[in-house]
Amino acid sequence: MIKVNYFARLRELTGKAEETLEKESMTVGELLDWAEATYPGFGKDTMYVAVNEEYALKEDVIRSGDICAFIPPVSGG
Amino acid sequence: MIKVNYFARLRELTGKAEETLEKESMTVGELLDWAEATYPGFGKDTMYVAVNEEYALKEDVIRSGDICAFIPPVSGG
Amino acid sequence: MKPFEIVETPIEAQKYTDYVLHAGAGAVTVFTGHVREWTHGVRTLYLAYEAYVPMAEKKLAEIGAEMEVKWPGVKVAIVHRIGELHISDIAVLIAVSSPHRKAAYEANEYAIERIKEVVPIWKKEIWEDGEEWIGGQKKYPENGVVSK
Amino acid sequence: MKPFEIVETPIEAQKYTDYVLHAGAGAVTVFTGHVREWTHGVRTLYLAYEAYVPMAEKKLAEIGAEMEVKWPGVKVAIVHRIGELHISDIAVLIAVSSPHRKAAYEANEYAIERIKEVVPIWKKEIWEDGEEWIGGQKKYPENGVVSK
Repeated sequence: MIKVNYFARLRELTGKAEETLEKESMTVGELLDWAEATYPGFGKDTMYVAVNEEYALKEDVIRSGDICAFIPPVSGG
Repeated sequence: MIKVNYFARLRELTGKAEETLEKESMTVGELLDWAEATYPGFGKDTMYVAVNEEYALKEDVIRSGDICAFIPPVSGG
Repeated sequence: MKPFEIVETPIEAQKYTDYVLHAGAGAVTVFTGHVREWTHGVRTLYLAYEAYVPMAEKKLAEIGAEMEVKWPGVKVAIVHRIGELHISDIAVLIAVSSPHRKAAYEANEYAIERIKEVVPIWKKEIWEDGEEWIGGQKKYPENGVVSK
Repeated sequence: MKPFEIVETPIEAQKYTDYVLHAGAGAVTVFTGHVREWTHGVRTLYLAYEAYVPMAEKKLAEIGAEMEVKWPGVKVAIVHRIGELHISDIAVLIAVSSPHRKAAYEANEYAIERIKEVVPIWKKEIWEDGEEWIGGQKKYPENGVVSK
């Protein structure tokens, strides 16, 4: 099981703050593709993915138990 | 009469915070020469003179009623 | 207080300034970012900030560590507020102490630039006639958000 | 408080920060210069600052006016303390608000550089084994201390 968090625009778009995917393993790229297909207007090209609170690359592998988050362009400060 | 103020090292050197010169008029350069001759170790070459709270040049003329101050190199901040 | 934290209540500058001050500090710079009423001719009613809190606090601490490497001797505290913020409220505060002033200025400015690059915090602007999450324009680099 | 002043009592940052803050300010920088315990391996016991007060306040106000010309939209307060100051006491505080952060940093740093050039304030360092008025090394320019 892979846990996924949504923030800001994505939380409003998906209507949820988090959900759990019944997967043993997938790449960051696959997670982005899944989100893009599942939520129209997701906008994966501007999106980053954090795995266990660290920025990940598209080829990085997510495993069951990992906590993921989609990170839209940040605007703190 | 020209009033002269001393600060910091000069206040300690001259032993006074101010004094009055019985002069009708003199240049800033003449005031510096007078101080150098009067107080051994005055060090006029590193000194500025303010006339009525504004930095003055050596050729500027000081007149009776003006308030002067010797300004050693500043070290605020 | 924690030296690197996300908070939901008003930010009080004094406690962060006190934290960075020590007998070897000759200079302290405090930057505060405030909610501004007008941006590009549009009037802001208020802002809503959201964060991925544990990761944001971790990234703030990493920025602090980067600063200590680049400017040896600096001591740093960074706090960002989330939730609903109104005009003039402090959104972010960066306090830096240093033996000498140059590093205190440079390190402080470095911190705000890095915050805007890597810390997972999002701002929504709410105007009289609409609202929008800010930050959508920027394209993320393909090679990752690398530590500097 | 006055926005440009010499004081003999401890400097409280908050009132100067409050003074420069307004609805159009998106960034505030506050610089504080503190008495440091060690300088070039010599331990400072305390400092004694002296000023030509009316001229110093006038020069601080002139620096503020220079800043408003160079960085339109900034609002400035500068205060310097005189008398006997001990380790970690604030000697000088510069508060700058600005619509945007770049100007707040730049204008603030400009202010401290100018203070060290033109404001008639003098510092005496008192150590365990002696004391000295600081600033004697610098040669004054022949053509006057010109406004920038």
